[in-house]
Amino acid sequence: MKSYELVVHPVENEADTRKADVIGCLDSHTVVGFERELQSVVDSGANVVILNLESLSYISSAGISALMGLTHRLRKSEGELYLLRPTEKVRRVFRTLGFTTIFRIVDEEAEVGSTPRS
Amino acid sequence: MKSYELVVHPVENEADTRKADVIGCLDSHTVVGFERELQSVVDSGANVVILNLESLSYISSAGISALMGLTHRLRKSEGELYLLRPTEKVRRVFRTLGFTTIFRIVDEEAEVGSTPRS
Amino acid sequence: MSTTPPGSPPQEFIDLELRCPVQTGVLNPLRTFIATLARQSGFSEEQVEQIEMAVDEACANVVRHAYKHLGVSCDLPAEEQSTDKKVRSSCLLRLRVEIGEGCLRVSIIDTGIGAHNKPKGVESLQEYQEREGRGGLGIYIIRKFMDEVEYETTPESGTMVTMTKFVTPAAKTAEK
Amino acid sequence: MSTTPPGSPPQEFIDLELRCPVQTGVLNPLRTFIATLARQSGFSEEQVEQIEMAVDEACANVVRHAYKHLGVSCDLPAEEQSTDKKVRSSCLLRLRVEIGEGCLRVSIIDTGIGAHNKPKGVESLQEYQEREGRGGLGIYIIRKFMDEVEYETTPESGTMVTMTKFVTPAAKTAEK
Ligand SMILES: Nc1ncnc2c1ncn2[C@@H]1O[C@H](COP(=O)(O)OP(=O)(O)O)[C@@H](O)[C@H]1O
Ligand SMILES: Nc1ncnc2c1ncn2[C@@H]1O[C@H](COP(=O)(O)OP(=O)(O)O)[C@@H](O)[C@H]1O
Repeated sequence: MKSYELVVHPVENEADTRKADVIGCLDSHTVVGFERELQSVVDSGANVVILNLESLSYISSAGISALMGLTHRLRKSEGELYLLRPTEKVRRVFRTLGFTTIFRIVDEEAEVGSTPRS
Repeated sequence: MKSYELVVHPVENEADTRKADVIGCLDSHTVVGFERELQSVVDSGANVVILNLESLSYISSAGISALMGLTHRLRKSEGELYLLRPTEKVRRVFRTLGFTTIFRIVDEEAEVGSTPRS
Repeated sequence: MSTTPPGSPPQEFIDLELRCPVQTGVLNPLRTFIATLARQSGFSEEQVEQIEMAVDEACANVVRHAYKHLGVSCDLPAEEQSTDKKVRSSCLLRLRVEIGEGCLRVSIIDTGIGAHNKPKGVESLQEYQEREGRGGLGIYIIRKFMDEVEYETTPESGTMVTMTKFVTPAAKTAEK
Repeated sequence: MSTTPPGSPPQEFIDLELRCPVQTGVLNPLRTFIATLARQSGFSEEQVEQIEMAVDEACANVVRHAYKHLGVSCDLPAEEQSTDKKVRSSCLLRLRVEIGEGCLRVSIIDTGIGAHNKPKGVESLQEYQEREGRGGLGIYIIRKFMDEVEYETTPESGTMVTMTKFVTPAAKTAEK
């Protein structure tokens, strides 16, 4: 069993939207691979990235920083990073630290593009 | 969160049958409490004991020995211990060590009393 | 403590120590270890998560920063990594855990650069955002999630951070 | 090893050590620690479970048997327990873990009664049943679940059991 995996979904209709599942733990051990794989997703022409966090069991400051970096890069080109359905544990970390006002956290894919920053 | 709990169900029709859920880990840390609680179940007049192992996440030799002890005690008075739906992990341990031929492991409560030793 | 299983011997004062090499691969095992200890010592699930994360951040800092000047850090590119086995095996991460009545204290100890590079986190999330990727979030998290945090550094003997959490810090939580 | 996440630095040889008090409360944290280490070192889930259980059995033996003659054992009734803090704190359980390419080796070390009470498990399940509750299952499990097991005892320095498991012991498994 791997302690981390990024499963990138095949591109469908919207050419500049990419979806991926983040599985396992995002810590200083796994973040290097995560950032590299994220970069290749962006390089493939993504402007809107949806990361499904349903199976993300742990995130450390290293993982949060990687998400912050991507958020900034995408916003520079009017894009956005959406975090889909984080677990209660990850949500609690975001909330306690104040990241719920920075990240776009959504519960349904349909909300993508229509969610005001909460 | 407790690392172990025994939840004894209220007695229904059959006066000499008792049912309980074993929750958590059965190891050298928790086995002392487990044996004491099992004893009071037997003392309450049980001849047939059904232990639901669906939520037993780990069992060590100490836990197995406790189950063996109870099996022997109940069989002396023509009774029986039934182990209901152990997880794949616990089942694998029983199987690899050879305990599947000693314990009565059942998947449905209806099988109680009718299962030949497999 | 409150969740000692009925019938098991009373939980005594626990004092244990762990010595690991400074590799990111030890972080996940260390997290599950400390989380299980905290959980069975009576902390709530949210508190367990906070202890887990604070300890992870401090350990990650040892792996990343403490021995970087010696060429031992996961942040260095391969060509800047020391290949000297003696150097690498002398770079240790030490964890000391003490658990008493309603209280857990963890010290994360290294013998690295210490006072030559005093640990400094951001004071607020705003400061973190302004820094734009230049770190500081780890120590912010440690201070936010633990009830008491103390950093000690000396030039010769590295860094030791000691963090304490209490089982029911009702006042503390409300205060934050 | 095979499951090192892509992009993270290559997993080096890991050599770590843990010192715990001899209390049953450390067993669960130790199990989760060793299981997480084994899992990310490439062992299958079934192998992880076997390592977890073998290590638990050896550690439980230290907590139960190694220091019983000194009044430090979870098997003793309260009135036979030593209350001497110096004695209790000198009773340690040491765990050493070495992980190399496709191989995990754990030593469980105590400074207890050692050769005065040589560890002996049953040879078969039948022997275990015939003994009717007089133990021997723990060491049977350790030998069954690990690929190599070695017990060393000396009168002065206690017991050390070293157990090794290989990631793909195809031959071994078939043999058993
Ligand atoms: N154990 C340590 N040894 C040396 N320097 C440290 C140690 N811990 C923290 N630091 C320093 O403190 C800074 C802030 O740490 P932290 O808040 O965790 O953020 P980050 O690690 O992302 O930079 C680090 O960049 C580093 O310079
Ligand atoms: N570390 C140890 N120190 C002293 N004696 C031990 C140790 N480990 C095992 N033993 C001895 O070996 C015996 C068999 O151990 P085991 O197979 O685990 O069964 P059990 O612990 O149930 O008796 C124990 O009863 C004990 O006498």
